[in-house]
Amino acid sequence: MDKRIADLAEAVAGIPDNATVMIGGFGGSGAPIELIHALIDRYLATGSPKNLTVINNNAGNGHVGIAAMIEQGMVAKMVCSFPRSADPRVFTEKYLAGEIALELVPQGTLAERIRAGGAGIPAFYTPTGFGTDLAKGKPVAEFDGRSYVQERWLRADFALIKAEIGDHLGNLTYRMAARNFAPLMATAATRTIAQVSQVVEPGGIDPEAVVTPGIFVDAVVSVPHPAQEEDLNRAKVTHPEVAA
Amino acid sequence: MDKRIADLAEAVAGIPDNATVMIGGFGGSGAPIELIHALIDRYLATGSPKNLTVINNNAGNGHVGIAAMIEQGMVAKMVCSFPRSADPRVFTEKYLAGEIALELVPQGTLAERIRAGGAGIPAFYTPTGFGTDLAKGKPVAEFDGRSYVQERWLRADFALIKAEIGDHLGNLTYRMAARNFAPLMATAATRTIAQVSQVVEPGGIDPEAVVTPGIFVDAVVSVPHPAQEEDLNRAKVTHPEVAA
Amino acid sequence: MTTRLSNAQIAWRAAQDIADGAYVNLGIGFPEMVARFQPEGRQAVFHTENGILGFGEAPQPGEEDWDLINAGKKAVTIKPGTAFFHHADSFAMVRGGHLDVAILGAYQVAQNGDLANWSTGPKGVPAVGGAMDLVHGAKRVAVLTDHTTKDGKPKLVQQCTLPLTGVGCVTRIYTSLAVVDVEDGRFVLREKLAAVSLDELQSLTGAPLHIDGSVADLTVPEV
Amino acid sequence: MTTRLSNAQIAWRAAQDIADGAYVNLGIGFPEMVARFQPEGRQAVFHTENGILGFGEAPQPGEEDWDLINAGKKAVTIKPGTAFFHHADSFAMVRGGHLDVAILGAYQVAQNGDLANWSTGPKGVPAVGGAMDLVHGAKRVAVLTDHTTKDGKPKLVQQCTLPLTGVGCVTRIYTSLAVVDVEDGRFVLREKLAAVSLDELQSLTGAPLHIDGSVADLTVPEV
Repeated sequence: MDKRIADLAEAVAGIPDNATVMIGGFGGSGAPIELIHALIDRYLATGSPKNLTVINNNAGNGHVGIAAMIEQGMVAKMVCSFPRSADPRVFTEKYLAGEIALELVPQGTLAERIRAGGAGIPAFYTPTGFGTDLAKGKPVAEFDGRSYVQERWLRADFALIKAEIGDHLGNLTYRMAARNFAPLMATAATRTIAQVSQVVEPGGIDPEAVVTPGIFVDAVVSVPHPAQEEDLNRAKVTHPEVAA
Repeated sequence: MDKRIADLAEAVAGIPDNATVMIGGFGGSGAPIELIHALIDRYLATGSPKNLTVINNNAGNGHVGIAAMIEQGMVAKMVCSFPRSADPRVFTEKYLAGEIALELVPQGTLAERIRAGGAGIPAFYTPTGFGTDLAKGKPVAEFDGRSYVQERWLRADFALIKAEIGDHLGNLTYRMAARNFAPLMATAATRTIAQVSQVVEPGGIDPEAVVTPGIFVDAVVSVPHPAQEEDLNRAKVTHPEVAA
Repeated sequence: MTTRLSNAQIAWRAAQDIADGAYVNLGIGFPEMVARFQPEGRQAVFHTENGILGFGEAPQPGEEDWDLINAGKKAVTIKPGTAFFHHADSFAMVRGGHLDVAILGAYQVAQNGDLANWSTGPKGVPAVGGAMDLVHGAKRVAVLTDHTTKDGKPKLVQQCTLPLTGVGCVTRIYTSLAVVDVEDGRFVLREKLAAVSLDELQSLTGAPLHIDGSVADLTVPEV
Repeated sequence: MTTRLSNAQIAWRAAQDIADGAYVNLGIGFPEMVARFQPEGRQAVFHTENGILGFGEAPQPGEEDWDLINAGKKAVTIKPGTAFFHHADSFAMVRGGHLDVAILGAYQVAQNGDLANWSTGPKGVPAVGGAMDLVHGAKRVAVLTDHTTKDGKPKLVQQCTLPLTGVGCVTRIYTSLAVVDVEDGRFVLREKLAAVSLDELQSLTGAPLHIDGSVADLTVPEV
């Protein structure tokens, strides 16, 4: 078994129109920029994939990563907790123009719904959001005298995540707070594609230190020196590059 | 902040009669033998704690650990998935005599109920057990055409767990499959007491390698060369030691 | 009585259906033998409920580390690519549909896929372990079993009379006489020992055996 | 108008109530200042939703590592005892009752503890982040806020008119004029600036301020 994929274009080649795609990251930390840009490049060359539903904590920053996907018109709907950033204009303009849908989910509920999707738990109860607009229309129930909202699992066709070290079997580690949603998304997608800064042979990761066991990962692509979204935005990079 | 406790007797001193106690371990792997035996010694000296509810995957093996607690009559009820072992006689005899209660829970549901307890999720739905005797009387619901059982969270007054390395702040690592239920139980108990093979200063555990963050741990006791339940049973050890 | 396959031979047959790289959970006891018979060039990744993925064979006697055990509490070993995790993550793998195959023993299997394998009734101490979780979530749930009970009663039945482990969960049954699929609420015979006639096999089976296409010979080497 | 406490002074006052070793989550923006004012000899452990416990101060400019940020996407540092974990574990800490204190900003707080701090209405792009989770689970949920809006309207009200973040969740409010507890569906005044009279404070508050025992002077140094 060897889950390595030779290049980024091949890694994202199977993502079709109308797919639901989880994308790791919290702001720029953990954002799989190279995978996202490979997907944008495919869209620019072929017109596909479009009409995507993207699940991420945020809704892009500047003109790279998820913001660039939105800017190109690939995204029909965002599922996120915080569609704001230092430069959220791309999402904001499309949203206010009614050109993109938004499902706003409290951050902990977003994380738990994704975990539930990966763990085979179709629904759970949480105190979060009870009595608020974000719980409207959802079943509520009382347990031990306290009220809770029923939330459903969240699953996706694909997950695009950024990890630090990956082995041939798909075992992964992460780097600091870049871990965030990635280990959850890896469990909740039909196909999980991980870009990793370093590929090692099986045994190259201490069995105690594996954060995402390989069973949750379908493809591993080596991206030795990944871009950091925050750095790109500070340098005013856009994707694709355009003349100023 | 320093969560170290000087000795085992002090670590278990606060556990009262009628408490619910989660005890880590799957069979002998991860069984906190020294903490359990300290609790038994306290009971033998003072008559307390008694009438305990114990949550563990199993119900003891031989005449050490949980089996010895049951043998001494400290345990009113076991919550477990598999009350069998190489030598389950202590539990079996009390159970068949009606002297101990049993709540039998499928293993994955047991794990998920404990996780839910620690994560503030009062109830969730699982496919496990649907249509079986173990789901009798529990609410069922259909999601996307499939039937599920509603299960409630499980929480405890105390958790007694065995870890490998612990720092002063309560951050913990485990050793191989001895990890099992301990990281979950640590989250679901009002007070979590960990015996560790090695104590290190804060910073002595790589932040990436922490399995149980210190927020879930209240007390850390050093037990440099912990006994392995399996070894004790193979050597026919009993606790307390009795003349053959 | 027709010569039947040994437990090892049933396990051998089941092993032939496991693809290279499949994630597999083997039930305690007899199903554990499946690991021994992986065909040349294929390597399954074995999962055990107590928190190990990709563990290796049993260690040499005397080399056991009792923190490194499988769900049957037998000592195993690590190999390159092993990962450890806690019980909630372990059963997320199980319930979440991440295992390709779970292989379990059975007291009874019904033609609709119901499985009874955890309790023979109200006597004694009940114990369920991970069986009720394992029958949900894995893409294929296979059963290994003698075709009949020791006293000759069918184990493949119209409806289970023993307490259920799971409803409609079994997809394939490897017995000492045949390979039977569960499809649309019926038993479909796929393979049988050449030495056993269809009539004889049906007489040892508690529900109709349907035939859908051809029935292959069940051929298994001495193992 | 009476001189009011600055945001930094409100944060200073809130910091005095945090015990040594407390686990604390500070909301994005103004509440983050609380970390600066930990009293001598006490050390709280700070949690950030994006998966860090026990992080340290901001790094020097130019030393930022953008994989090491807080929930406000500001760079932080590690220190001895830091731990990293994923988002589900992070919110297990939040919802599961493991935090001692969560400190947030507010648009409005009602006398029953209802909090509105995420939306000023249907215009623009809504964003909630972790606020709705943070208000449930922490043992104490404290709010830092100016006592009134910029145009002088009360922020402590009988009933919130803005969309709620949480129902009955706030336990203490630190304002630019006073410290107010929420108890049994009422505001209970604990401290006020000596320079502000009870009548004046009540006139700036949208619901009755009850007095239960004595009201201390709210004294805060220049910070």
